[in-house]
Amino acid sequence: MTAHVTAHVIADDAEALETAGRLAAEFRAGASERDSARKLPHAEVERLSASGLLGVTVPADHGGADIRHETLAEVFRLLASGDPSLAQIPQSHFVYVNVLRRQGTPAQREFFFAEVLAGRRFGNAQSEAGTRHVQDIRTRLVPAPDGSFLLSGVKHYSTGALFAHWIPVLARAEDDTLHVAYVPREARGLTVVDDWDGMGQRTTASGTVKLDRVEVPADRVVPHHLTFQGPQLHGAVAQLLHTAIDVGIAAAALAEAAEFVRTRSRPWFESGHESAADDPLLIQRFGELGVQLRAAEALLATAARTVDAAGTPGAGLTEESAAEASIAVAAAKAFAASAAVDIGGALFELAGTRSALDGLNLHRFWRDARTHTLHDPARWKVQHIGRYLLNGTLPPRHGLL
Amino acid sequence: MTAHVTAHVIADDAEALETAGRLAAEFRAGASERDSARKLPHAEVERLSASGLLGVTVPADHGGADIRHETLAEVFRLLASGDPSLAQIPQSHFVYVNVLRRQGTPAQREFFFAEVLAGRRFGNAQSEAGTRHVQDIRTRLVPAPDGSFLLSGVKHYSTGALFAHWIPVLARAEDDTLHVAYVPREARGLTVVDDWDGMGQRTTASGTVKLDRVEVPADRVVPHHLTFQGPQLHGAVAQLLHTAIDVGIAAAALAEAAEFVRTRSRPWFESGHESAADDPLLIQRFGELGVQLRAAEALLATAARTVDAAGTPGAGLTEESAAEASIAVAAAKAFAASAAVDIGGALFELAGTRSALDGLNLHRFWRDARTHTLHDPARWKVQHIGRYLLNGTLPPRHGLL
Amino acid sequence: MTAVTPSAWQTEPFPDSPQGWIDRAAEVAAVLSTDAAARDKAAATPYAEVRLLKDSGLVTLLGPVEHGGGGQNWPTAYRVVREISKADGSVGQLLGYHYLWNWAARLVGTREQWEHVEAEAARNRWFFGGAVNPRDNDVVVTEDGDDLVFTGRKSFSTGSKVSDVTVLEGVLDGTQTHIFAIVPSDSPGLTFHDDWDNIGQRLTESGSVTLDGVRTPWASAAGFVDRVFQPRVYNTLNVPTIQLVFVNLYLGIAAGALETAATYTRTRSRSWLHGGHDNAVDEPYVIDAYGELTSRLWAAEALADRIAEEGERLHGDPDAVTEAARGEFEVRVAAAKAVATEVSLEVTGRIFEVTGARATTSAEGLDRFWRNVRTHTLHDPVAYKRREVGRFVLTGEIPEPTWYS
Amino acid sequence: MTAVTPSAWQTEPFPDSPQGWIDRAAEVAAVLSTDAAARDKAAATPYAEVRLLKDSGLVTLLGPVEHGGGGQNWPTAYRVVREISKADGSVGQLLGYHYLWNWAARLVGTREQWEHVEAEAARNRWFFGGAVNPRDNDVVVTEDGDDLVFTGRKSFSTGSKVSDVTVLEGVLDGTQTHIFAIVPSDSPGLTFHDDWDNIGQRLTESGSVTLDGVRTPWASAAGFVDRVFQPRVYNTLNVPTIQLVFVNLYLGIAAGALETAATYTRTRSRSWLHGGHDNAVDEPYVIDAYGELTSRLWAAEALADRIAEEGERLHGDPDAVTEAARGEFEVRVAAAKAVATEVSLEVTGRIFEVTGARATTSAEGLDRFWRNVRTHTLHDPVAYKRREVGRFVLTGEIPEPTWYS
Repeated sequence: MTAHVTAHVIADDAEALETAGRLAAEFRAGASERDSARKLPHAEVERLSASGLLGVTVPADHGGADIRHETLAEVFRLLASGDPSLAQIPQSHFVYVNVLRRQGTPAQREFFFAEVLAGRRFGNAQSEAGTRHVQDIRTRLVPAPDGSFLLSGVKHYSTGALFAHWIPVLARAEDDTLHVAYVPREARGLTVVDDWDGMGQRTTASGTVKLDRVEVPADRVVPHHLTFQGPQLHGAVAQLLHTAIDVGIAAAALAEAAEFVRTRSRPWFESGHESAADDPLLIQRFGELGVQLRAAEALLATAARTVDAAGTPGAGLTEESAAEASIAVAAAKAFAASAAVDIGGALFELAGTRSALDGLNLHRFWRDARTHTLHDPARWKVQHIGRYLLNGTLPPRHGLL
Repeated sequence: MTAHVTAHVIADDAEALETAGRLAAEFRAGASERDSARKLPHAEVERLSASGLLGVTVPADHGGADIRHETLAEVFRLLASGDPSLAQIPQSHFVYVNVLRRQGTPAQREFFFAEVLAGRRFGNAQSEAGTRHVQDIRTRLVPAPDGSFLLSGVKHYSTGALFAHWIPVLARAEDDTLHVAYVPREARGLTVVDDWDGMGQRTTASGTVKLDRVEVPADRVVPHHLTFQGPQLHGAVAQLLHTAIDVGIAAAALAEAAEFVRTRSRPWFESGHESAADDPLLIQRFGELGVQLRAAEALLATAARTVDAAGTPGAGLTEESAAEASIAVAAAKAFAASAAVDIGGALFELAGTRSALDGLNLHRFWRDARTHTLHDPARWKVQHIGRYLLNGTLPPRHGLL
Repeated sequence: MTAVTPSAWQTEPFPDSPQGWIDRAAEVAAVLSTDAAARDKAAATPYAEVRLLKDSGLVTLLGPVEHGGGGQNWPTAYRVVREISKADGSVGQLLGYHYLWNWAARLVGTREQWEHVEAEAARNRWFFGGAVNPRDNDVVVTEDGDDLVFTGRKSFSTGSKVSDVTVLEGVLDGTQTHIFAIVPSDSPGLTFHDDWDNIGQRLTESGSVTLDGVRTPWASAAGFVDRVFQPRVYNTLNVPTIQLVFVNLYLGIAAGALETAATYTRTRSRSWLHGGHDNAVDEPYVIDAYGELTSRLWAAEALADRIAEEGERLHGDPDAVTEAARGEFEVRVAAAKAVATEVSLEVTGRIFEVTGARATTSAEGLDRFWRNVRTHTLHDPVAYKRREVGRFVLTGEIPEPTWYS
Repeated sequence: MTAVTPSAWQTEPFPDSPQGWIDRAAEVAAVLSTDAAARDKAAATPYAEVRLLKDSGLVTLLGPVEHGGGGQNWPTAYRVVREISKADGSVGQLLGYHYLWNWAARLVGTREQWEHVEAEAARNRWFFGGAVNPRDNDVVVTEDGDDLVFTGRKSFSTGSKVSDVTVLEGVLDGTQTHIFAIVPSDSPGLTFHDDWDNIGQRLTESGSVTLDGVRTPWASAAGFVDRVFQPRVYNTLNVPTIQLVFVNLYLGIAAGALETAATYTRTRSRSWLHGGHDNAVDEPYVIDAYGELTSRLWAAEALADRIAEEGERLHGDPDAVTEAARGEFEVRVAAAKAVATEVSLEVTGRIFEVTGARATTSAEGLDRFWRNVRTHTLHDPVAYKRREVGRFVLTGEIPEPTWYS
């Protein structure tokens, strides 16, 4: 099995926030260098494990802090404000903890939650290339005579897989239903290829996972499709964390711009001011972007609270409350995407000519935002919001809404 | 004195919300007709008084519900979604209740809070025309030998004055400091002229108040300038209520557009759909505007909570928490102003050619938004937000921030 | 119109250059602007306004010189529409539609027909109206010997009561064939209703029309030879030609709004308390807004003018117009429509931010610019214009000619 | 450059019309685009690229025909810059700046000087660079007999190592007088440093320059007669003339981004799961985005072209240029700059929304368009361009000529 990990166990929401704030500040220091050298954050991921942050959604009866979604979103926002790639790595970790919370057997829950509290990480192996669209999954779980399965397929954009102890693989059973097979990182027949070469989010190691007749015991397989047979928050939570990453990037970009203007920018000669920070046109632009950022933050927090208030499957969650949560998150994500890209780009017009030096690597915010906001198209979120608003149509149930 | 009024006394935040929701629905029915006929809402204002909503900020030790600002903002948002003019009428009422909360003597508080709980209304007489800018106030309190004052001046844009039992008049004392004189509506020498002719917010009766040597007893004068000698939320609360009105207009406009499209719009012949409500391009635009509206709503709620969390003067309010409250409100207001104007205008492109019929009066949302959002310039809010963000400059202390 | 005096232009010769005509239009606009807000409120039938257009010669701008016309081309006509629309969007629309209806003979008719119509129109200074709303399929044309008889209803028209002649459109009974014909506006059976009451373009007389057996000779049916229609690609240039009228209408209204607002800001706006500036014109954000809006408006104007020149190459040789050339022109006009719609709504909505709260008084009537643009831009949805452009650049597809593309 | 073969153009005659030159530029662009992303990454000194510009004749586009130049005017030059920038913003910038530096003799020099320079430049197919960053006031010019000696440093140049001649600028010691002179780029004392490493426009060789006693005859100081400068308003046309190069650079990059993205969407993007469409090109929102971006881009292009024509009227009669005419031209260019900056940032940023997540791979290099625009648009703040326009429409004030207005 994997190397021994020991992790602190976080007690509550407040400790989670405090920990995330502290880690974000640490991670911020090396983020630019890791990005420009495309240096994978192995040590930082270990710090994340050791801090206990990866265990905060384990249910209380299994010893976890079971923090609120509002807190979890803020944790992601903070981490992303320090290092957006690093913040994206555990996104699928939490998603696949959620899969176990919803569909895991008692034994599976007991086993995996202990793993998670010990600091072990889930990666992901979801996306497939060359298929018609993102939900066209062709990886198969083929039953073996002894009740176990053989798993074969190729997965792309597998964020976190390279750092993971367990790789949850999205696959179809014989009857075409979607399952998740939790496969150990070192399983025979499983290879992770570090071939992610995005222009942004460069150190997420969102590479390729190849599965060649990997043996999977039956008790490592979870019937994920059941999640979508009733009202669900699976998609809303997954997207909430993505939204938090975008908001974190936006905040970091604006803070960096302000720091640069205060300390390094020259005033424009026509401004009539001694310092760039006193130029009213520059201040005005900061104000405009500040409003945009605050709106993104307010939407994020509102969406998270809406998720918290929606109830849980079997305990208060209705078609309507689930739909409202999905739509609230979709609105926050669509807005945050624009804000992150806009602010990442506007940083330069604020900071001025000198900011375009490649060595300063100030374009990482825009590259990260532009790359991460394409995860799934904002235009389809807007379409679902429009249908809901105009016709009361509830959004479809899937992992992207 | 004024006609006898009896008002219900609202017990708590929940009752305030419930009452506002009910009244908004009632007021919505006649709003368009009142606007197009410029018919002043005398009966509706009386309903507002009778409902007890005007007393909800009276302190608990004087028998009021003392509701949170988050609730008060939602009350205004709800009322504005029914009738934006009607919602603006009590805005200064609450502002001048706040002046008494901050600077009233125990006797003044006892007297006026009882008036307010009985359903009596404060108007306003603040703004002066022809002066250099909005804070250049020239109306004077001239001391009389018996300790009382004589008040002379002309005030414009006096929203609510026509409906008021008491008119708080902003005036300078001999030493130039700002005071508020609470003058009975029927005081000798006081005239209210119904000369408001705005293109929007047409039934606010924001007319002219003429004061010609009006006698004011000393115990009707409150030293408002003291409010601005330390950290204050006076401006933030006043602006919060204006913000709520804009958000309410935006919500009403979008709801009206959806209703129109569902029930009256013809599909565009190229859309390939039987119903306008199925046109994906129309749905997309609804989605975009829905995101904008949700952002405005989230900013409003966040700003209100920031005001609630800032503390009160003498009890936790600091320069920093007051500034953060003012900035949060300013951001919400700047954003809401755009949202209200955008949605009020976009209603037509959503609803289509037939919506431009004058008789439908669908332009009232845009006219109301365009008029009300000019109350004080959003560009200066943005400038203060920029200064705060870039240089940490705290916003100035006055009634508009 | 409250203050029209007999026009000096009646005794003056016509301008002899495009710029001369644009200057003439500006003079007309100056007369119109003196009481534009009051006339908008009154929404009276614009008899005096049309008189002004006739006296100034603008109505015959496109007419043949030998019959008393101005002999100008479409690019100049568009500029004239823009100039008039700066002062009064309704009158700009009336004039622009007039140009199109006047030109309808050339778009659809035989040479004999359009030469006759244009000569008569120029000689008599006809003002053209139209009852051609194509989304109503409820005007039926029947044959009665050598006559055609139009019966039915159109829910929108333009010009109506102030016109001398009206272009009718209907479908020949039992066929899919559309027939256009020009009839005197006082023809028996033609009734204009007073039911145009919209929030903008209030003086355009765009109400409904009833056709109760309106009679016209078969020979006047545009483009028919021996009662058989002679189709040309050039027929379908009606849509981009009128859509470019719309573009110039919007841009004119926007330019008028910006000029009116600038005058207000210069002379009447107060500066804001924190500015440290004595006058609103010195506030950086006020200046910035004017700079931004002006820049966008200028770009839209440049595109409109360029596309007018592109269209002129088609109008100059009607028989040579190919489907491809027509399609590309339509796409270009669609792009101009998208840009003009956006910029005109933005300008007319944002001027208030730089004039201030006091400028919202009804007496000032500054909202008329927005109401005018908002009303006319609903003619057909701009999203479908963007679609034409998007499809063209993505796949090379040109729009199929319809009544709106 | 990885794949330049000896150009076929060396043996072909020059085009004989503006459109011919624009087509020639498109052919050059096609060569450049084959490996633009790879060359951007490598950021090598663009010797081969400049060779291509020379072989194709584009470098002598503005030169006198009698000395082997193309004899074209600025409107064509701007279009050529745009065409090249579609494929490669760096090469577009090099060429555009080259045109300006080549023209500098005419802007500032005496007739004898510019006739001489233009003849030599055309005959030798000189490629011009410049070391004229006016915000550095640290190049001092001293007199030494009949020579001038330039000493100091410029923090930005353009063209540098790939140029044949370089325009120097400095201040005459003890005076406020600026002196321009053209010197061979291999002049002793002139050192180009390899310190340009920006996120965009990576091949423009825009690094710093040291001038260590660079010597040139007094007689070559542009515009001086008997060592006294002969000022003309036309001198100050340098700013709007080069700013309009910038405008066309941005618009070219944006057009290239849009074309590249459209090809990607057409051939490689997947449609989204809910669309019910097999191909991304059929998704309404994808089509809408292309329609919107194209419309805005076309408007900006039309404005740029129109203003180039307005400028040509000034270039055509330099001695007649008044301060007012220069000022209005500058304001118009400022508006075009504001619009072009906005639209080019929007287009280059939004293309990803219609190509999809997979298009962010570094190998594709689609971000180069945004990086190029983002870098060059920082040359001077666009807010001050809007200010020029805003002041002009509000108060009629024209900008005082500076190095940036």
